[in-house]
Amino acid sequence: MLQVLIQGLLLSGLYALIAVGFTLVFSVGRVLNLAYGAYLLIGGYAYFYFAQSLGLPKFAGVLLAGILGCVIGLVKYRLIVKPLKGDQVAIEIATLILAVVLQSAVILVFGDSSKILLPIIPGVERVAGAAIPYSNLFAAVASWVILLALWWFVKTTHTGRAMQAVSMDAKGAAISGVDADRINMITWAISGTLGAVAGVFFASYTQLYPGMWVAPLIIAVAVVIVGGIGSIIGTLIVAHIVGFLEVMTSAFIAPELRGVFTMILIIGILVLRPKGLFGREEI
Amino acid sequence: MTLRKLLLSTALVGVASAASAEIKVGFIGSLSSDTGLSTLRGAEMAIEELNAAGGVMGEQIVLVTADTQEDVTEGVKAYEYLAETEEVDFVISGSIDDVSLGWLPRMQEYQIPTLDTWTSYIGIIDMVVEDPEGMAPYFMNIASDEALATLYINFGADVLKAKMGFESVVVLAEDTAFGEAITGLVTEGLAPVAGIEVKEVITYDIGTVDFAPIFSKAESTGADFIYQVSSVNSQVISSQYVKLQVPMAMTGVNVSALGLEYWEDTGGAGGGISTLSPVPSVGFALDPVSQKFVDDYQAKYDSRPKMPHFNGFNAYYGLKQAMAAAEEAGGFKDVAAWSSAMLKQDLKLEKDGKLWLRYGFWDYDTVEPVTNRTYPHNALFDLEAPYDFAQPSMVVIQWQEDGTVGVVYPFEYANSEFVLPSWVK
Amino acid sequence: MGLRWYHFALWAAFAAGMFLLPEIVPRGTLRTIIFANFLAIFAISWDTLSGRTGYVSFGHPFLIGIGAYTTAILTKRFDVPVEISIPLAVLMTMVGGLIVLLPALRIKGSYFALVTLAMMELMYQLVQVIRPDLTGGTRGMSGLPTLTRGAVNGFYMSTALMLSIAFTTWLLMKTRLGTALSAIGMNEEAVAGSGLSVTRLKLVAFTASAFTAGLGGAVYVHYLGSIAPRALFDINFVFTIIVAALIGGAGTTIGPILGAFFLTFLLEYLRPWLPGAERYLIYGGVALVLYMYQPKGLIYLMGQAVRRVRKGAA
Amino acid sequence: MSAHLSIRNLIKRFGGLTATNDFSLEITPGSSVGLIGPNGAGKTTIFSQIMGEVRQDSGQIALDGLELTPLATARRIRAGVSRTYQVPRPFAEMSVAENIRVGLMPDNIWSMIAQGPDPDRELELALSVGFTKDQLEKLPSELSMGDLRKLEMARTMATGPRMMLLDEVFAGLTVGEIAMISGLVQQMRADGMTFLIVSHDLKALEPLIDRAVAINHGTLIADGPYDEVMNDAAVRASYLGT
Repeated sequence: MLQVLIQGLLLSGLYALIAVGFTLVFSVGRVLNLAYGAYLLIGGYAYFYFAQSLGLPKFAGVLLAGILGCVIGLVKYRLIVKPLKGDQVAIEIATLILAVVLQSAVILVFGDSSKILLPIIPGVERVAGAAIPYSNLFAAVASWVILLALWWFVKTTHTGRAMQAVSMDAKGAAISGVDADRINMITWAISGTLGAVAGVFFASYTQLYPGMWVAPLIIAVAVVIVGGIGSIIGTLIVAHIVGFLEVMTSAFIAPELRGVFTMILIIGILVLRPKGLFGREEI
Repeated sequence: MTLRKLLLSTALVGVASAASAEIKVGFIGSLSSDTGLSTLRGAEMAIEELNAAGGVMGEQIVLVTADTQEDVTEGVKAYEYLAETEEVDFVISGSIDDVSLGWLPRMQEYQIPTLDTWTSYIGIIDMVVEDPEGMAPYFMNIASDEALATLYINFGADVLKAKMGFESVVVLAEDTAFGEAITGLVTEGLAPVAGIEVKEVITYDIGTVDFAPIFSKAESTGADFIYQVSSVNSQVISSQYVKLQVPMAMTGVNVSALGLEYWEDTGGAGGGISTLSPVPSVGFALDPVSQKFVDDYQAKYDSRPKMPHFNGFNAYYGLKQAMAAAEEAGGFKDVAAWSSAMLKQDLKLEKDGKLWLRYGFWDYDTVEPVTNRTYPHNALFDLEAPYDFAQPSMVVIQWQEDGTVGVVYPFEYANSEFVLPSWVK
Repeated sequence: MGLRWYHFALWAAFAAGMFLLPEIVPRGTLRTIIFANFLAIFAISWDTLSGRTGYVSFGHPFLIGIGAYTTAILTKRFDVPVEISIPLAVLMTMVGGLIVLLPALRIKGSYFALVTLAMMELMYQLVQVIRPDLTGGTRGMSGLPTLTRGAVNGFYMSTALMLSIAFTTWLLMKTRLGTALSAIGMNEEAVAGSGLSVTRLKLVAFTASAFTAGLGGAVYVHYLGSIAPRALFDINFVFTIIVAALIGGAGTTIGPILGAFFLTFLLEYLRPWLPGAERYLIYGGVALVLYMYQPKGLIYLMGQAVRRVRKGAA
Repeated sequence: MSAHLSIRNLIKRFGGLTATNDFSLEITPGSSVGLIGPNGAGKTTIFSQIMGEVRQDSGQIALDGLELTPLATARRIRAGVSRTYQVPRPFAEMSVAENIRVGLMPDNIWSMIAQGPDPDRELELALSVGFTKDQLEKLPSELSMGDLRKLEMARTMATGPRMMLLDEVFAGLTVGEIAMISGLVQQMRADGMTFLIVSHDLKALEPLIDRAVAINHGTLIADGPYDEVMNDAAVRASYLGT
C-alpha cells in the first residue's frame, strides 16, 4: 500500500509538470498546442546531446534544454499562432503538422533508435519495498517546486495577474490596458521552457525516441480535459488522479490495461461534463 | 492543369527508371534505424566486392533503397516502389516483423526473389510450408523465433537452474504477439524441461512509462529471478531495472541490447542485462572471414551502428549467395530456377578448425530433430551441442557493469560467464 | 449553386481522364494513385463530418479501424466471403461509431477534437488487449484475402470506388442538406434558430462520414492484405488525412481529392532523391507552409489564379 | 396565421442572480407587445426561454395551448414561434439567398435531399425585407449592419412563424431602413402576425405595438397601453437606475 502511495506520488509529480505548460497556453490563449509534446521531444534530445554526448554538466544540460524550449515556444507563437489570429482549429492543425515536422527533424539528426538518459542523480533508496531512485524523487520535487513557483508567479506578480486577466477575458483585459500579445508571448515562452524541462525528466524516466511526443501530449490532454480550463492547483490535483489511476491499475488490476482507464476517464468526463471536472475560467 | 503536370512528371520518372543492362537490387527497411542500416550496409559491401570482381553475369549491380520508416503501410508502398517503379531484380530486406508481413502479399504477387535478414517470425516460414509455390522467391536467413526459444530453454536448464540454482521465475512479458509466443514457450518449456517453477506471468503495456509498480509486483511473488520478454522499447524496462536496482536477477529477451550502441544509448545504465541474440551477436567471437567483413565495415562507415547487427552479416553473405544462385539459374527471371539454386547455397566458415558459422537454408523435407518439424527456406541452425551441423540458433549475451559484453551460452561459444548484477544479493 | 450540365460534364471528363491513365503512365505511378485514391476517400470522409460541420475529428482512424477490423476478422477468423464482410463492416462502422460517438456530439470545439483523439487511443489499446486471438493483437493480421491482383486492376477498383464516393458525396452536398451542414460549421446556433434540428443534422453528417470511412477502410485492408494497429491508430495517419483535406480545401469535394493526390505524389516523388527521413521533413514542411499561406487550400488558390487570369483577360 | 402566447410564472436563476422572477404574460392572437426595460432587465433571457435556448427553472410557456417547455428549439420554431437576435448571426460564407434558404428548409432530412431550393420564395423574402435583386448573391461580409438585420428578419420569416420575437431590430439602422422595417412589421401585423418586440428605440417601437410590458430585474413592473406604462413611476425609476 505504502509503495503504491510512493510510486503514485513520484509519477504524478512528473505528470503535473508535463501537463502544466499545456494547460497554461490553453487557459491564457484558449489554444490547444498539439505540438506541445514536441517541447518534451526537443528538451529530452537537447539534454541528451549536451549532457550525455558533449559531456557538459547535467545542470547546464537542463538549462540549455529549457532555453531551447523557450526559444521554440517564442518562434512558434510568432510564426504560427499569431498569424492565425486565434482561429483555434487552424492553430490545432498547424501545430499538429509542426509536431510531425519536428519529429522528422529529430529522426534526421539522431536517427530513430531509442536512447536512454543517464539518471540525473544516480542512486536509489528503498522504502517499504518501494525503490525510490534519487532521480525520480528529484524530478517529483523539482516539479512541485516549479509548479509552486509558477503559482506564486501567477498570483503575485504583475505579469502573472495580467495572465490571469487575459485567461478570464481577453477583451476585457485589453480594455484595461493589458498587452495581450505580450502576455501570450510570455505564456508561450514559459510553456516551452516547462515542456522542455519536463522532457528531460520524462525521458530520464523512460527513453528518448522520435515518437515520444505523443504519450505526454495524451497525458496533458487527459489532465486538461479532466481538469477543465484549469487552475494550476487543478492541474496538480488531476495529474495525481491520472498518475495514481495508472499506478493502481498496474498494481491491482493488470499492467497492460494501464492506459485504458485514463482514456475511459477522459471520454467519460467529457461526455458527462463537457466542460471538465473543475471547469473554471482562471489559471 | 494538375493532371498535365502530373503526367509530365510521371513521364520523367518513367524515363529515369528505364533500366539499362544491370542487376538491380532493392533494399527495403528503415533507413534511420540501426537495424535497417545494418542490412543496407551489409548489402552495400557485398555489392561493392562483387562489382570489383567483375559483377554478376558480366553486369554491374546497382542498389536502390526504399525507406519503410518501420511503418507497415509505408513498407507496402516501398515494396511496390521497388517492384514497379524501379523494377528491381532482387530485394534484400531489413524489415521488422510487421513490415515484412505487410509487404509479403506484394512479394507473392510480383514473385521477386526476396531475402529477409531481420525478421525471425515463424509464421512466415509456416507460409512457405503451406504455399511453397507462392513463397518460392522468399528466403529468411536468420533462425526463426521458435528455434531461438527452443535453444533458450536449454540455457535455463544448464545455467539458470544448474549453475545459479534458480528454482522459480516470474515472467515480465510485453503485451505483444511476440511476448505472448515467447511466454508460451517459456511456461510450457522452461518449467517442465528445466524444472523451474513459473510463479506468475505479468503482462505489461508497451507504452509503460514507469515500471516501479511492476517490479514491486514481481518482487512480491518471491520468485528467484525475472524472465523478461521485451522487443519493443526494451531499453526502458532494462534501464529502469538498473536505475531502480531491482534486487532480483533478470534475463530473457531484450532486443535493444543487441547492438554495440546499447552501452552508449543507455549511458551505461544497462549493466547486468542479458538477452538471447541471433548470431553473430555483439561480443561473439568471429571467424577470420567475418572479422574481415567487420574490419572493412568499420573502415568504410564511421556512423552508427559501429558494428553491424546480426542481420548485417546475413545481408552480406545472403546477397552474395543470391547472386551466386542467379549465376547458376541464369538470372533472377526464372524464379523457380533461382529458388532451387538459392536453396542449395551453403557457406561454411571455420574458426580454429571448428565449424563456426554456416549460411545455408533448410529444404522442404528435412525434419529438424529437436523440434521435429521442417523449416523450408529458413536459415540453417543447430539446437544441440556440439554444434557441428551449424551454429546454434542463438547465443545468450550479457552486458557487464563495466560496459563489456560477451557470450555466456552455449558454452562452446561462450567467452564470459553469467553473473548477477552487483546490487543483487 | 444549383446543378448545371457542365458539372456533370466535368465529372465525366475527370472520370474518363482517370480511367485513361493506365494507358499513359507506368505501373509504379498507378500504385501511387491507388494510395492517393484511398487517402482521398478518407479525406472526403473526414471532410463530410469535420470540414462541413466544423466538428474537427482527430480520431478518424477510429472509424476507419472499425470497418477495417470488422472485415479483417470476419474474413480471416470466420471465413466470411468478402462480398458479405465488407457491407457488414460498413454497417458496423455506422452503428458502432454512432453508439460510441453519439454522446460526443454534444461536446463542442476543441474538446470534441480531444475526445475523438482519446477514442482513437482507447481503440488502439483495446485492440491489443481484448481478444488478441481475434484481432491479432499488436502484430495485427496478414494474409487477408485481396480483392484484386496487379497494379492496373487495383487502380481501376480504387479509382472506381473513389470516384463513386466523391460523386455521391458531391451530389449530396449540392442538395439543401449540404447547405445545412455547412451552415452548422458557420454558426450552429443560427441553424437551430432556423428551425432545424442540429443534432439530427450532425447525426446525418456523422453517419455519412462513418459510411465512407467504413467502406474505405474495409476495401483498404483487402487491398493491403494486412492490418496493423500501429500504422492504423497512429497520429501520423490522422495527420495525413486531415492535412490532405485541408491542403486541398476543406468543405469541398474536389479539395480533399486534390490534397490527397498532392501529398501522396509529393511523398513518392521525393523518394528517388531523398530516400530517408529528409523526405518526411520536406513533406511536413511543405504542408505547414502551404497551410499557413492559405488555410482554405489549393482549390482556393487555383480559383484565385483563374479569377486573376479572367480579370487580366477582361 | 395568428398565435396566442401564454407565459405563466416563469422563473430563471443564474447562480445568485434572478434573471426572470415569476414572470407571466399573455399575448393574444394578432396583437403586438413591446417588451421594455433597462439594460440587463432580463428581456433577452425571456426570449431565450421562449425559444428553448435557455431552460427555465420553473413556469410554463404555451403557444396556442401547446406546452413548449419539453420541446427543443427547432420544434418550437416548427410550432410557429421564431426570433431574431440582437447581434445578427448570418452564415458567413453563404450568400444572402443561401442564408434565407436555410430558414426555408423543412426539418426533414429526406425532403432536404429530395427537393431542391425554391429560388422564387427566396427572392420574394429578400425583396420583402428590402434587399434588391442584385444583392442576392452578396456575402454577409459585403453587407452593412442594416442589411445584416434585414437578412436576420428574412431568415426568421422564412421559417414560417405565426409569432415573431424581434430583439433590437432597429439598432444600427439608418432612418430609411427603420422606416422600411417598420413598414414590414405593420404589414405583417395586418396579415395577423403576433409580435413581441424588444427595442431601445422607443420612438420607432411605439407605433408598432398595441401594448407595452416593462420589466426590471426580471420582474414585471408595468403592463398596459404604451403611454401608461411609460408614465408609470416604477418604470421611470428603473430607467434612472434606482
